[in-house]
Amino acid sequence: MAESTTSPQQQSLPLGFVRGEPVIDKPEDLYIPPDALELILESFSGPMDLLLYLIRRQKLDIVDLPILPITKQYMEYVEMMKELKLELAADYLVMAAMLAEIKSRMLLPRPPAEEDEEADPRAELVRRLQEYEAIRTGAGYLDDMPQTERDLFVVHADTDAKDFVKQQLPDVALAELAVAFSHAMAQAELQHHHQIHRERLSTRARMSRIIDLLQTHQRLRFAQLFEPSEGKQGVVVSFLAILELVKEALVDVTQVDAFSEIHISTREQVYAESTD
Amino acid sequence: MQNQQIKQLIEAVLFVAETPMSVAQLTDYLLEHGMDATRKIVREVLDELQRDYQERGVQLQEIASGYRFQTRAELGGIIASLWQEKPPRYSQALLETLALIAYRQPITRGDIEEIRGVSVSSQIMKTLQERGWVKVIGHREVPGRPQLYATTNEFLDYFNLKDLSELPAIPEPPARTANTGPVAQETTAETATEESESAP
Amino acid sequence: MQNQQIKQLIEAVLFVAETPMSVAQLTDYLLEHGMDATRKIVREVLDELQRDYQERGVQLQEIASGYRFQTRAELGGIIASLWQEKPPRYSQALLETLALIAYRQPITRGDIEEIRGVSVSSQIMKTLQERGWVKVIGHREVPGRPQLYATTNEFLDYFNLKDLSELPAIPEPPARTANTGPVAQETTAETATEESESAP
Repeated sequence: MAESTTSPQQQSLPLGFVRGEPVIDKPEDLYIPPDALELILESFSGPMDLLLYLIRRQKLDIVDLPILPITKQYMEYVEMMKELKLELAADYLVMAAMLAEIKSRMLLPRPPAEEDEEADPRAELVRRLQEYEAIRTGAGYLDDMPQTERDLFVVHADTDAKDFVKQQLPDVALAELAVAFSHAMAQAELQHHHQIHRERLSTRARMSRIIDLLQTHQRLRFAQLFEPSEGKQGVVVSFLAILELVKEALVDVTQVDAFSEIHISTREQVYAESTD
Repeated sequence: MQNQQIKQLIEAVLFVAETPMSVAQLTDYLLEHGMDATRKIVREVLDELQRDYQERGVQLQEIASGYRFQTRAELGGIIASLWQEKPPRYSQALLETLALIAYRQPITRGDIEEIRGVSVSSQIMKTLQERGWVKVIGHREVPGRPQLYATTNEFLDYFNLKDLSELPAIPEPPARTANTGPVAQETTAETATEESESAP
Repeated sequence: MQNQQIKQLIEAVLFVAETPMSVAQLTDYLLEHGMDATRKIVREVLDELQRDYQERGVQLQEIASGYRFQTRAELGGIIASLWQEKPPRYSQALLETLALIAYRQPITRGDIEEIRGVSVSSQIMKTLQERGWVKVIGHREVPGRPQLYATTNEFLDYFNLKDLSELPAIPEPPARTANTGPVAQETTAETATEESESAP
C-alpha cells in the first residue's frame, strides 16, 4: 500500500502502469499477495490497457498479434478480476467476447474466392490497439508538460492601485430629467384622473427660497421678500409664492394692526413659541 | 550557481507568497529545502533584487512585516482603471423622484408618492441627498410634519443651470376639454404634443 | 522616455492582472490611457520583457490566452511546498480521456469509449468540463446527435501551451479497414478544425 504514494517516474520500456507507476513483471505468479494483485488489476485503465500490457510484456508485435496465447492470458486475468469481484468486469468481458470471436474466425477456413482486401479478423483490434497506444503516449506527454499549480505558479505583485479606483456616480442628462417628469405626470394623469396644472417654475423656486431664508431668519418682514430690481414680474412671483406657501400651510403671515408691518414666519416657529 | 538558484528561488517565492515575507521566514524556508542559507546571504540577495527592480514596473518593497513585490507607486493611478467599472445607471423611479423635486419643489415625500402612485423608497431619498442634489429645507406644518425637499445649488451646477427657470419646459399634460373623447385622456404627454404640433 | 513608461506599465499590468492579457488587450489598454501604442510596439516590449526575465525566478510566458508572469518551471517542486496541499494528480483514465480529446478533437464520447475499450465515467467528463479544459462544440450529425468535445484555451493555459501544435506529436490514427462503416464524415471534420486552428 505504501508503494502507491511514491512519486511516479516513467521507465524506458513501460509494460503497464498502476496509476502511472510501472507494474511488476509477473502478476500471475501466485506469490504476489492478494492485496498487491488487486491493486495491479484495479490499476488497468481498461481492457485495452490490459491487452497492451500483455502484448508488451511478452515483447510481441501488435501488427502480427498471436491471438491464441493473448486470448488465453487475457481470460486468466479476467477470471482473477472476477474472483476479486472487481467492478470493472463488464467492459473486460466485452473484450473477451471480441477476442473469442476473432479467434473463431481465424480458425475458420477462408473461402478461396475472397478478394485480397478481405480483412484479417484481427485488423480491427490491431487498429484499435495502435490507436490506443498512441493515445497512451499522448497522455504521458500531457502528464509531462509543465502544469500550472504543479510545476509553475502564476504570480502576482501587490498594488496600491485599487485605492485609486473611484466609485463612479451615474450620469444624468437634463433631457432625461424632463422626460422623467413628463412621464411621472402622465402616470399621475392616468391614475388620478384630475387635472394637474402646469406651475410657474419661478413661483416654485421662490417658495423654496423663502423657506430657505426662514431657516436662518425666524421672522421676515413682508417687504424683505420683494426685490425691487426684479421689477413688477418679480413682485408678482414673490407674492404668488407667499400665497402658495400660506395655502400649503408652510408659513404664517401675521399682521398686528391694519396697515402695520406684515411678518412672515414658519409654522414651526409659531408652534415653538406657543408651546414655550 | 548555488547563489543564482537561491536568488531565483527567493524572487519566485516573494512573487508567489500571499503575504510579505521577512528575512527570517525566507532563511528558514531555504534551510528547510536543504539550501545553505544564512540571514546575511538572504539580506544580500534582497538588496540585490531591490536594485534589479529599481527601474521596473514592479518593485521590491520592504514594509513592516517583510518584503513584497508591488507595482511602482507612480503607476497606481493608471493601473487603477483595470478595476474601474462603468458607472451604474439610476433607476427610472429615482429619476422621476428627482424630476418631481426639481419641478415641483418644495415637495414632500407624500406628494411624490401621490403623483407617482407608488411609495418612494428611503434609499432613493438617501441617494439623492448623498449626491448633494436634494436637501430638506423645512417641514410642512400638517400632522406628521413631513419634510419638504428642494434641489440644491450642486444640482444646478451639475446640470449647468443658472437657476431653476432654465429647466427645460415640459410638455403640457393632455388637455381634457369637454368634447375630447376618452382616447385623448389616455394618450401620453408625448403623443399629445405630437398631436398639437400636427394640428393646423 | 515614453517607451520606458510603456514598458513599466505593461510589466506592472501583467503582474497585477487577474487573467493573462493578449497583445490586443494590452494595446487597447494603453490607447485608452492616451499612450501612443501600436500592436507592434507592444509586441516588441513583450519580447524585451521576456528577455529581461530569461534568467530570473519568474518568467513572462506566452500561452493561448495571452501573456502571464509565472514561476520558473524548474523551481516548481520547491515552491509547491509553500502550500500544505499536494498539487493535483490526475488518474490514468482522466489523462487518456483528455489526451484523446486534445489529439483527436472534435470527438464524441462514443469514439473515446471505443478507443479506450471502457465506458467513460461521467465523473471524468464532469471534472474536465469543470476545470474548463473541455467543452462541447457541437453535435455529430448521426442518429442520436452525439456531442462533440474539444479542448479550450484554459486547457492550453494550464498545460503552458500557446496552441495545440505545441503538443508533442503522436502517431496518426491508423486507417480503418475497408469494410468498416461511417468514418468519412469524421475525417473531414478533423482536418477542417486543424486548418482553422493553425490559422492565427
